[in-house]
Amino acid sequence: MSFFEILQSIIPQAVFFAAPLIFTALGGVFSERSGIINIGLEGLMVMGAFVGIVFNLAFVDVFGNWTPWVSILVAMVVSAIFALAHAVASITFRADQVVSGVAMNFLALGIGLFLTKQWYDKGQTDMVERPFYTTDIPVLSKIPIIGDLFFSGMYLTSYLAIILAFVAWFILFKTPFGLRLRSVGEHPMAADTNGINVYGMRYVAVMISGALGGLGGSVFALTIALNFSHATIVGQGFMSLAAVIFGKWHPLGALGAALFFGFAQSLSIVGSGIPLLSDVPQIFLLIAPYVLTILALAGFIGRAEAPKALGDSYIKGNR
Amino acid sequence: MDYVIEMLNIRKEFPGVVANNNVTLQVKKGEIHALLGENGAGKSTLMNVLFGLYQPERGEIRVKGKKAAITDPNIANKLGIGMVHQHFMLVDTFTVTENIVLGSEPRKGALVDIKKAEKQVKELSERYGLNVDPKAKIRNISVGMQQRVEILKTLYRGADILILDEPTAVLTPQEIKELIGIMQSLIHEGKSIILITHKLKEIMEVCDRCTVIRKGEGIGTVDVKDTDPNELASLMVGREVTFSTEKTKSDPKEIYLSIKDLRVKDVRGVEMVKDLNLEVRAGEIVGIAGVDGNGQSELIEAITGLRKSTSGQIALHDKVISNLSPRKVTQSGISHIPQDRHKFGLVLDFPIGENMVLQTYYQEPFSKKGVMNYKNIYQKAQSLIKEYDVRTPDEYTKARALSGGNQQKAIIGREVDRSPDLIIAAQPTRGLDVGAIEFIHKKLIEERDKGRAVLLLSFELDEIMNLSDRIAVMFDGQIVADVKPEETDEQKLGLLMAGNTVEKAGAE
Amino acid sequence: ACGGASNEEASSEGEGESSEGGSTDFSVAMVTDVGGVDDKSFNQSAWEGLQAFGEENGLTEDEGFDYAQSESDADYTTNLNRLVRKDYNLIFGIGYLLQPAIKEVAGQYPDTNFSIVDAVAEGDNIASITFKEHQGSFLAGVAAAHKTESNQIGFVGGVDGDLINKFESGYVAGAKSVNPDIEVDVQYAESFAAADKGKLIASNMYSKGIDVIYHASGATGNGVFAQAKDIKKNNPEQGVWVIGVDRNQHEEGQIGESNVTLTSMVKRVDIAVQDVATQAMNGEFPGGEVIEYGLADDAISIARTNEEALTEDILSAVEEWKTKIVNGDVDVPSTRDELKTYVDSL
Amino acid sequence: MFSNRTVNILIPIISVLLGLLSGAIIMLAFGYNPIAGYAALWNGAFGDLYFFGETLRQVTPYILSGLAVAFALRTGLLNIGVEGQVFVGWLASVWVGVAFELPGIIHLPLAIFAAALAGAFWGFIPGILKAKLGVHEVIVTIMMNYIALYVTNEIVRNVITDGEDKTERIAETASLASPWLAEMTFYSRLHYGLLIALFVAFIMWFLLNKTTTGFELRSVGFNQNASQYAGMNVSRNIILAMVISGAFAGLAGAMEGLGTFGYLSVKSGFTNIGFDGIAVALLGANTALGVVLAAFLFGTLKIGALNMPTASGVPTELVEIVIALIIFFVASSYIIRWIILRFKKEGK
Ligand SMILES: Nc1ncnc2c1ncn2[C@@H]1O[C@H](COP(=O)(O)OP(=O)(O)OP(=O)(O)O)[C@@H](O)[C@H]1O
Ligand SMILES: Nc1ncnc2c1ncn2[C@@H]1O[C@H](COP(=O)(O)OP(=O)(O)OP(=O)(O)O)[C@@H](O)[C@H]1O
Ligand SMILES: [Mg+2]
Ligand SMILES: [Mg+2]
Repeated sequence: MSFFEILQSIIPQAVFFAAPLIFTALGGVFSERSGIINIGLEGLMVMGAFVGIVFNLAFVDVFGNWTPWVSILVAMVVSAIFALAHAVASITFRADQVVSGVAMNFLALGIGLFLTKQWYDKGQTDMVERPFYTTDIPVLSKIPIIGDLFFSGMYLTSYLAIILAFVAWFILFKTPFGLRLRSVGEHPMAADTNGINVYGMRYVAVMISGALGGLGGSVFALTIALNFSHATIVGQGFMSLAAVIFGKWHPLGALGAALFFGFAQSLSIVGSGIPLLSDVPQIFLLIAPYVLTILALAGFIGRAEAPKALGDSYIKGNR
Repeated sequence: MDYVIEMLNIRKEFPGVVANNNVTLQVKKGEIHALLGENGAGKSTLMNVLFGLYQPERGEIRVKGKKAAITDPNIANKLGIGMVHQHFMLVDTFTVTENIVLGSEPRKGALVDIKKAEKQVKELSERYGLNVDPKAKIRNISVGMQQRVEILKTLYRGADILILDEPTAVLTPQEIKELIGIMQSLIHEGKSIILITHKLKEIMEVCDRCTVIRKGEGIGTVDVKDTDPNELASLMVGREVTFSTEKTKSDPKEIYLSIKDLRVKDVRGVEMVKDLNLEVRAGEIVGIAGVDGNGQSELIEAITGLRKSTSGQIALHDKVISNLSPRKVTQSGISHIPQDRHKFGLVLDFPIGENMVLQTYYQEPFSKKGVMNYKNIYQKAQSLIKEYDVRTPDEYTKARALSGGNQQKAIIGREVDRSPDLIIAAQPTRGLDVGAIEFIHKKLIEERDKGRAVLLLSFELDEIMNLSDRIAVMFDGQIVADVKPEETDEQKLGLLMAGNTVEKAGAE
Repeated sequence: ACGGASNEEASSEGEGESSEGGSTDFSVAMVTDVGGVDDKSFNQSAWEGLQAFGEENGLTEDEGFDYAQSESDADYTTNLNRLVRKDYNLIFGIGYLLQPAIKEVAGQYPDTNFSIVDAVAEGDNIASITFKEHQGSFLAGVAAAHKTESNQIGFVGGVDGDLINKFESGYVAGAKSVNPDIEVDVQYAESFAAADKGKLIASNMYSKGIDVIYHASGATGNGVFAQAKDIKKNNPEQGVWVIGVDRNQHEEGQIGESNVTLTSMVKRVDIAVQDVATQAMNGEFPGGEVIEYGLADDAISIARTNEEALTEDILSAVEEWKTKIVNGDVDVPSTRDELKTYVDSL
Repeated sequence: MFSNRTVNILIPIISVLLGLLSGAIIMLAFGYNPIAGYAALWNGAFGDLYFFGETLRQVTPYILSGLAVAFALRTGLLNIGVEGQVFVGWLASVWVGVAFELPGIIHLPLAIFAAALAGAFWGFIPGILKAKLGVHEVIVTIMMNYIALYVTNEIVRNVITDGEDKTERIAETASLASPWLAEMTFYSRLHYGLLIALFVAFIMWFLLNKTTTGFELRSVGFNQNASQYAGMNVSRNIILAMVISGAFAGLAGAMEGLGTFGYLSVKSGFTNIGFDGIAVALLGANTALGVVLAAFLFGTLKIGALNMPTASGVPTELVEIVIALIIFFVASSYIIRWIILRFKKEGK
């Protein structure tokens, strides 16, 4: 394979692999920027995948070709509501945020599988009839080289993920809402004395993270897994959490980190076909994505500064 | 009467504590009104009530004659009340402008109009002579600047009643002077100010009236021109207070600490200490005077092993201790009362008792062969708590729950009790009330009289003048002058600290 | 030796005095691996076998026949014991993962009969059921070799190991038998639950020009189907095919009017389970034996649902090879070593 | 009426009851009989000595993985990598178990030690990266989990065996299995590991609360600056914390390798012993005794749940939901405490 061919196969693969992680990691960024640790991303993805699949199966006759889009929307809404559990526990009830997040992971899987058994009478759902499909973008895909690399055979949801990363960056760093949200994660009392509703902001942030986690999970389910079972979401949420930290709590950083994971995974699979890498024992290719991540962190990413108030529950009138 | 603020018979309780009881505070338009009281008297609480952070159990608040229910800082802002908190409410990673506009940002469509915001901040800052850079990040500017940002924050919100909670505790004399200028220009613009401070001199200098709180109870309000510091102090404490600490003449003996040609870089790699030479003898207190940021912190960090020096040498007696680990340095006979008690001095989540052995936990009788002996530890803590008058429910209470003064007394107890040869005390009385200051000063002099060397770092000229036997003026990383307190005055010291030579300072 | 004693003890306090009221005294149960009885795969198939057996012999669920589901590999032994203590006469362990557990428990309870599916365990009271997946895979390889236009085909395995290697070896052998020059790309996802990796591998294979992929990888295969269907959707003319595994995966391949599932290598665990249960009921329990079910027993077969794709030519070729295998003319390799010898001999 | 101490004990009990109550409501809502469901759960966990033995067996690794997470948390580190450390511990113990022929008095301790060492090494890497380069331990430990999974599989397949799916059984001399315990519990797989787990819980308590090392570890966990000021070596303590945490996790692996299974097979995914350990630690409030109790609860629910579908038709997933709710309730102890105090006031 020529270098170009390799790129041409790696890029779309990296992107579709990364897309669900991007959505979810962006959710993580929102939550953590507001000061709430979100270890429950895995659970939010599970919930999103479950809702996305179930809705798709149930309403495919109603919404026709729009079914996957409506499904991810519904998954977002339901997961946002589900995230309320984390919000109530960690913001209002002052629960340890890590504890609450861990509980979210258990709860989502429990509910998802329990209801699957109730509704389908088996451990996994059927495959959806109408998942997302890739497309070539009209006009753009005709551009030489670039068209083949970036605009052919891509999921629209992947573009959505990338666009959303920029939107998130814009919201967090350019709008009053973003400024306030970040202030709440850095110094909630300062925000409070400036008349910002700390609890309100944190609720909103956690629910956004629920919506985005649900989006990530449902996109994963509707582009890759096509059904829901205990084996649908297995660690993608934790990888997204890693992307949040790897990306230094920045939306574009998280985007980069998720794409990095996508590239590394794709490379490890394409690797066996590349002359230089084909002699490398399989095991090294298999662990390469994870080792590369550690090396990248140790080598040049280094110390990342978390939002200052991350993990602290804010108690009005306390110092 | 044209009171802008009236707080009548306020009562505020916390679980188990009555922080304010029957406190009345009336502020006239255009005055600087001092609020005075010991640590924990309830000053901050009262102001937080006024600012809407706490809700009072009883009492009434009137703003400009109208009864007001201030349930939220937003309401306080709308009523024109602004507050600069004792612990700054600034987001470190934000710029000056972002901090100021946060919560009421000028907008351009959906965006923060940052250009417009910066312009507004610049204008405001020029109008009151505050001189801040709107684009600077908070973490990169000095404490004094940060405080101005806090003031700007209130002005930006259109406050005409400003609450300043202990604004001068963290400032250098120069900065205090500038702050006073700022306050006066604010009054000039028709604003009113409530000022909390433990420094009676400041009250005498700038305030019109003064309200005193003692243990949560309102004691009364006096006209400053009709009173004097002694009266204020006794009103506050409820007994007579002596001010200048009694001390005999020092009797310096052999050299304990000697520093030769020391060079130290700070975190950013900038050389902050440049060829510094200094000696401290047994039985004397050497005060380091200087404007913050002239290398004092780096010097102390280098001596105590927290920072590496790049060249030169530090010796205790005849033993070179440069670049030893903090543990080795303490073991060689140095005690250190750190500048920032929360960050360095204490593990706030440990019981106060365990904090008492933070430097000695690995030695007998507190542990033996790696096994701790908590009985001995708490016994020791108990006796130190008694000896150093640390007010705490018991030795098992978390250090976090103690007031700043009591935390500081605990640290001093711990450090002094180790019978070191050299005590390094960095800003040992920052933010403390007169009673606590008196106590700490007495202790330091006692230690000197026992033949120990004391190196005192303070930005408080009063403290330097009162306590030191010898004053080393530090400027731009060097000791530029070595003077006796009785041969100088604050005026001259100030000039030396600003980088003038001894001759020039003497001439003026 | 003392296992018998404890067995009696257990039965004296066991709550289900099940066998007495039933139409026969025989009762049978199974323990799933972590997939569960509704995994749409061999666990489900096994359970269907038991249900059919129960129906045939008038047994009632919970008493005459039952299952216990495992949530992790630590649960196998617990579940086996649970069933032993309920006095089932015959207990199946479904899946090679249960092999050590069956062996251990069977040793402790010599009076109960056990049967392990997909693995071999020694013991007088154990009947080992294995399948000649390599035979079915061989036919899948034959079908793939006939279907491919690029002469490149792919294999996606779950976790690299003896069992899946059997699928791989048979498949490669089948394809090479048809056309020795055919290239077979073999990849393992190292997981039965990594649809994303499955999709990456499939995407990579199809983009290299491979047009038929045989997967033996559980839920990882979902990704393979997703990729094939996506290509098909965008380019209905392009030939992309998936060969399913364990059961007929026709439904998984459906996309609009067309279907990417060329065929599936069907493994009828139900037939085997029913068969062994019947033997045991009739007092002919094949204890200590290894029973291999293969093409000859119709326990292994090739699905013919996709008539459009699986043309007459291909079917007749498949039939041809099937006859050769059943007759013993062809000895299908079941390990990589055997495969090597086999390919060299071509 | 209630002292502070009683309140502290009441909170977990109330949380567990609330969790079970919620589970009952869910069962009712879906048409199951909650009494039958919980009876099945109870019988599944304690129905007779066999199941009791199995429950205790399941509790054993949970104690250790819970202690591993708790130990790290006590020193301010979130070790999500316990899962991977369990894997390498399991691998090391089995490897020593099959590779050597030694008298039991040496073989067993050696195998256990190897597991602790392997886990410690797996904790050392994120530890040193955190201490020296400030790399966030959460990402590194997540990555190390995957590396552990794949490397362990590879070693089982191609190093210890020649292309097999699982190792041979460990030599009897390296086994934790106890005929005595097994016989007493009708051949459950209860093994001597439980004693090790309890002993390690004691060690953790002793280490953290009674030794100077523990004092330093806790101090560094709360305030690195003050610890440095007090002459403690902050980096060393961070590394040490991760190493000890990893060693505990490695021992959890040894429980599986030398006790429950006696071999290691190629795994297609995580065992969840490590991830469940996070929940166990948090339920146990990161204290040694708390972890032991939480592990017991966890093991009971997990083993008992297996009996639910057979005996009452309730899907096992219900237990996952109940566990999640219990964790939520424990985490929200603030509100429970508040309610208790309310009652207390009114009771007066
Ligand atoms: N958040 C709180 N919770 C409980 N008690 C509090 C709280 N804040 C203050 N207190 C109590 O109220 C009393 C008054 O505290 P406050 O902070 O108002 O003192 P202060 O006069 O500002 O002291 P300082 O001079 O040290 O700033 C304290 O003695 C303390 O016991
Ligand atoms: N959250 C709290 N809960 C209980 N008591 C508190 C709390 N916060 C403060 N206090 C009490 O308030 C009193 C005064 O505390 P404060 O921090 O104002 O002291 P301080 O001398 O001003 O210290 P600092 O050095 O921080 O300025 C102390 O007695 C302390 O016990
Ligand atoms: Mg105060
Ligand atoms: Mg104070």
